[in-house]
Amino acid sequence: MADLLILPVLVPLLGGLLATALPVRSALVGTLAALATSLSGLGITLLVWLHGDLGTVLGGWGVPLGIGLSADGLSAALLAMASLVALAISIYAGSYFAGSAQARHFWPLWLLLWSALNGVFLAADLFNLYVMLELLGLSAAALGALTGKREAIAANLRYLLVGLLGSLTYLLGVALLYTAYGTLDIGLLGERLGPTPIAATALALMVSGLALKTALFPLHFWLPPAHANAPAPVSAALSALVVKASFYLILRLWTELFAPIADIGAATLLGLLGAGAVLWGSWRALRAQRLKLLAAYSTVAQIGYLFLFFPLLASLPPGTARDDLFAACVLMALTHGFAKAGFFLAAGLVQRKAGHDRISELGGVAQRMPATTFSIALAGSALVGLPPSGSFIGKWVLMRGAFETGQWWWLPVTVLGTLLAAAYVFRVLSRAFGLEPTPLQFVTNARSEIPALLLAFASVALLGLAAGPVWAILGFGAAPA
Amino acid sequence: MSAQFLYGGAGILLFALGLWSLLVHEALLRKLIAINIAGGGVFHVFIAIAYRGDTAPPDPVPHALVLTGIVVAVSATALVLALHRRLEQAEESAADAEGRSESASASSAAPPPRTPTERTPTERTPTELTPADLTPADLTPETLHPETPHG
Amino acid sequence: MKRDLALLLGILLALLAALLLWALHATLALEPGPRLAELASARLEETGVSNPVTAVLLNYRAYDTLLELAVLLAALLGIWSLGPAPAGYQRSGPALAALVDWIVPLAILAGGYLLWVGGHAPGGAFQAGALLGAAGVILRLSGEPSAGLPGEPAQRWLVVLGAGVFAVVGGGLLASGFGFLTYPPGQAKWLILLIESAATVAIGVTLTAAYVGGRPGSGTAHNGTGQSRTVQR
Amino acid sequence: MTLIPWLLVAAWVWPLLLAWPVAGQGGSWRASSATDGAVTAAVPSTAPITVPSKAHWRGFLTILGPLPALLAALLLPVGTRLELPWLFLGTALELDPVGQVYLLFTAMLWLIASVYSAFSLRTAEHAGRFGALFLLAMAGNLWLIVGQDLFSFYAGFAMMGLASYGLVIHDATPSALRAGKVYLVMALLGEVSLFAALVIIAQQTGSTEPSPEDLAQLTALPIALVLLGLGVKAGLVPLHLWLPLAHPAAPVPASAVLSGTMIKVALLGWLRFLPVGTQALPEWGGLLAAGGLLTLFYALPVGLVQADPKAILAYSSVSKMGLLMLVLGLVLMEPALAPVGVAGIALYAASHALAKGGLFLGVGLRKQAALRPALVQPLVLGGLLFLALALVGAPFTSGAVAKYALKPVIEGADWPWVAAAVTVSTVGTTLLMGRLIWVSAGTRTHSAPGYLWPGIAWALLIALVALFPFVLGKATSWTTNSVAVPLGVVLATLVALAAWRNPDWLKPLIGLIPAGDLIVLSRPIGALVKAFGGWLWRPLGRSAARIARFAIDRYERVCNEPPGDVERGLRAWSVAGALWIGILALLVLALLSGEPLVDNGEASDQVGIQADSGRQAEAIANGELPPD
Repeated sequence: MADLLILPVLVPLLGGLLATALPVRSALVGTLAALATSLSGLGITLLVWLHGDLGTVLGGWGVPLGIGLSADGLSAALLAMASLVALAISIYAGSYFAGSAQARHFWPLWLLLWSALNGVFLAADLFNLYVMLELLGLSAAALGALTGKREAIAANLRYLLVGLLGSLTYLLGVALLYTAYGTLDIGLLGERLGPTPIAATALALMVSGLALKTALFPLHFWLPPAHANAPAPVSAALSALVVKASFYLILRLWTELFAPIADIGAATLLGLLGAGAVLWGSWRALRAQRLKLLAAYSTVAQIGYLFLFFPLLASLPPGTARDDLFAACVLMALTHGFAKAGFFLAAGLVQRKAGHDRISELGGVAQRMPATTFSIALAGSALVGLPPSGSFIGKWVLMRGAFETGQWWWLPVTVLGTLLAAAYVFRVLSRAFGLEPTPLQFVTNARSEIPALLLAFASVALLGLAAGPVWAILGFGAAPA
Repeated sequence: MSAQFLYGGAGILLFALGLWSLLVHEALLRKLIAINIAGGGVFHVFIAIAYRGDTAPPDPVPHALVLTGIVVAVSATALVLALHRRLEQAEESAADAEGRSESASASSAAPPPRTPTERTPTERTPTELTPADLTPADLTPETLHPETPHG
Repeated sequence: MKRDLALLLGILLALLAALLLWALHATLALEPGPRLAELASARLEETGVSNPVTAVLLNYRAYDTLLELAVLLAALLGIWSLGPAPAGYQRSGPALAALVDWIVPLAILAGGYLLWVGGHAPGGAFQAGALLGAAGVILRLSGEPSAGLPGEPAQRWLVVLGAGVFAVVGGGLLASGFGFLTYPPGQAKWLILLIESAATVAIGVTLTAAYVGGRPGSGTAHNGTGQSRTVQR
Repeated sequence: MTLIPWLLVAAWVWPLLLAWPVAGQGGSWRASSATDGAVTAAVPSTAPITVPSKAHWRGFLTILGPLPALLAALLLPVGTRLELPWLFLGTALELDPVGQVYLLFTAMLWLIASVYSAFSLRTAEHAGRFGALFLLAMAGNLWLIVGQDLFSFYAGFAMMGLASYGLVIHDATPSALRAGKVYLVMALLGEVSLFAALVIIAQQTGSTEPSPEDLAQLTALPIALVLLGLGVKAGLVPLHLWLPLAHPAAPVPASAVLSGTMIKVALLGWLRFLPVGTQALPEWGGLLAAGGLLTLFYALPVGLVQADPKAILAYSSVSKMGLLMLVLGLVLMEPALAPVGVAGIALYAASHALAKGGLFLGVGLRKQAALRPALVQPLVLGGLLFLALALVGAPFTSGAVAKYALKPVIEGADWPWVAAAVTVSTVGTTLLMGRLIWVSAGTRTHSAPGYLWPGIAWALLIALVALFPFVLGKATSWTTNSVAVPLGVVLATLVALAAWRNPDWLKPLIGLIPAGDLIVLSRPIGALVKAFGGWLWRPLGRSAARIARFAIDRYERVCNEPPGDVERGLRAWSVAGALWIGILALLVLALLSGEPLVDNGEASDQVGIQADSGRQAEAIANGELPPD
């Protein structure tokens, strides 16, 4: 059963190869492969849900020699989110790129990216993670430059170099760990790792490399241009999924592998950077004149919220309170994945229809696309953290944790970030209240509007109303009272 | 032991020097070479830790990791170079377009005849840039005009 | 301002380097404990190859190698997505052409040798593929616009060959109950050789295509300055 | 039978479900103008934009929205409870006594407003959008009443508040947009304070469904935040600024529910999240009572000089909320009054909601109902007069019964003069309602079709209000206010007579204080201060003006100009690189210097590398060898 862990990596890889070899049929091959990948990812989630953590070592060599794959609750939760979001993006892309020469380039790269994404979530080997991160970074940069526009190419060139720098730094940390502990397997390393200076140096190298890749303030400089200038499905994938991969790794390293040395001071540093991200990202989003740029800066802010959890996690002993915080952090990451993907997909439709995405001139277009506007409203309310979205619960637990640990100073940051987020979301939404005509149908183009709508809906209703399963799959008994 | 440290230490120095060059120099080719040097430094460290003393055979695992790492670095370098060339083309054609519009506005004379060799790749393949991509959004002041990595 | 920043960066990096040197020194100063080396050589006989590095690359950590082929492919796909290949170089003169005629087959031959020798001595698919790629580069430099590569459909199949055979073998083993990339004893050697051969071709083609630097396609390689030089060798 | 409690879910889920088809009704808009055609031609659209000839049947689905809630309020016994542990992080729905009263009047008013909106707006622009937002606000309003936990309350509150934003700006006129802006800013501030308050309450009581006993341990911060957060919704002066702007700006049915039910929610929240009846809070209670008194007496004169009947009604709502806040403040000061006080507040809220909702709808009918048959408009005016009397609490009306219920609190308070003040306020309210009738009588009607059913529904509401005292009140309560109201009526009549004889007499007063009083007033006050300041301290004034000009300049620039590319510097590699390496260095320092705080079992025992390599060897030798 654990052998099946390879499928979410193998299926999109094979699909990508086939789509490369058959460029004329790439859309068909790609859609089918997307469906199969999504099913395999959800299947693994189901297995973890039913049977608990899964683990296998490829090649039949056992742990120190072979490369391990493992899926625990954290992996499964992110895998499920990626499966659903990426499937929606794939369906949308089928219509977005229809009849365009870009389709044959999009599909193989997109499937390779998806393969790498699943690979990151399932990997149990530090060097394998490096290869996965590089595959992710390369395919993401290539996809981001797909429009061929000058801004897009310049932005993605920078993104590629930043990504390389981040991976190299991470790799140097791996080298130090291998020197000291003689293994690359995360589980085995966890048993051997102690609070030594070498481990501390390695952690700092790995986390700072990954922070560069996950665009933590003030290292976010590459993100807005790269995400705002990519084609809409790619923007959605970059913002919703790709930055989550490196964040996932930071979370895993910080809270599991390096738990013995990840102390409160360093965690507070990460929290401060997160606070900077929340305020600066939200402010820039408020000032943005373009819809996609607004969404990109909002990603910077939302990544910041995730890092606010680190100092709280570091100052709580293992127990229910800490579990709640951890689950809330994951829940916020998942919610942001759904919401931001929905937002970007909808923004792409608006841009297509209007021929531009200047917020001040979007009124009429928003009126003519009710379903898309509604998607933006739903996704926007999830970004603000309005109930019943998942980020509402995330912020609730975050604020409660800040009070419980006496670190009340994260409270004003959260409140101010929420107000700014409401301001930038309503700034977009108020454009939709004109007196321009509306079409008779709610949905005007099902294949591209429905995926966006479903993603936005999931971020608001699915994750918020039923947050219990997130707690359950992470292995935490009950939701917080 | 000391040879091992010498070799690995040299790797770390290469890493730091590569970083410095990457961050300080503006030209993209320099940056690319710099990041390859930094990567080489990391690979040095791996090679150094594979050393098992004069008698024992070296650890094959770091060697294999370095081989993998080199292929990854080659791939990334190739992609960076291709992106860079494409960027230069895009800028050339942008400059061309500017020049053309200027000459057109300066005099009503027909633009100078262009030989086939002068054609830019963008013109060769109109399918590459669809009208949907060339939105007016590019022309707003708000559009990010990110610094190109080499200037 | 810029100079100040460069100075600041220099100081920071010097401190970082000092810290890393200290960390490395502290690590190396320890008793070298048993590492993967012993384990890897202890089980070398089961891997089907006798070169430990090849054993790691294609058996112990074959998964990494598969993904590395995917990385190579992703880079090439990215390059292809940026547009057609630029025109080639000027046709070489007779002396260089003669040299090329002589070197390219030799490189291919040497590649084949490296592939075979990889099973028990330094060598293997990557080295062999690199030589094939070098042959392609030489062809391109000598004025052959397509660098000796076939047309687009065949080229697409060739570049996915390596990762494709690798993944299909892995998936087949998984389907037949052995587990992904778990070679059955006895067949390891031949499966590895199969994968390596496919990978060699794919790497060679991919590197050459990446050097050509753009999407292959009818006529695109012959425009511009290359128009008068479409004569095939 | 076990299905019955699910009515509590249906009460708010059903309107949510209806929102989807209602949103799709598309509405009706006039034939496309030339510019529309040009736009459509320029942007090839697959969506057929057609003009529906008549109202779509889906628009009438709105009427079905409040039915489950009404059934729940009428059928379910008090104490019916439904636990939904999977919802959010565990929620519970329950019909408590106060909740039942709230649910009843809320559902009734929403029902009648739905009938009004479905018929009157069916051919209006964007009826679908209005209908969907109307249902969303309805769902939120009903949800927070049946939900007993903090999550449900906040979720319903936010849903209601933000959907109402769309209702307020529905007409998209400049004044509506301005009202919407003010409303949104204040609503968001209120919501954020409420959110913070609820988080702290959950943390301090350790429960998401805190009992009054749990709440007794609250510190000052959550109490202040709850008062602040809900004070915006309640219209507590000076947090009332949005109310007289937003209520008149919204379409008639939306104003009716905004003023009738939505602002009452603040009282429900205070009853649930303040330690009512368990702990004496003299300071907070006194503060709330004083705020209530201020609100009560501030809104009356400002309302009297309004020209728009809806603005008059909005100020009357502010004033009445002031009365309820006064009562709640008195209850907080003296917990012994809680049982009777809470019941009184609920009853008064119900009576006011029905009367005020009816008045808003009546004003709408007055403006738009058909003139034929000739009897209709006099009937409407008569209905308005009756509702106005009910609102002021004339004897034998619902208002009198409700006022009687508050009497024990007002008379039992520590402050003996409160009773007198309330009586004075009743006289003032009577005058205000007199002004409303006066203005309404003079309203010019623009008849529009489709007001037959709204009129019938409105008549039904009046019947409900008329029956109210005889169903719910004892005979002794019928004669409350038998002095104050007649006095007010006499005064109002005198003023009216004088104004009738000499129309110019009161003219200067009308419109003296525009709706949105403080916001608008602050401008002349600012000018005044500036003039005096300049005269008194000229140099100081000049520099102050300069600072003000600078600030205004900056503000304008922030709001209107596209931002410069301030991140350009950050994108320079050397800057970004220096920051990155700086962070890396700080991280290393923090990690090297810090003591691990989390004791994670064996992993954190201070083994050195030596010991560790030994253990590693052991691990490889024993357990970790691959299985054969």
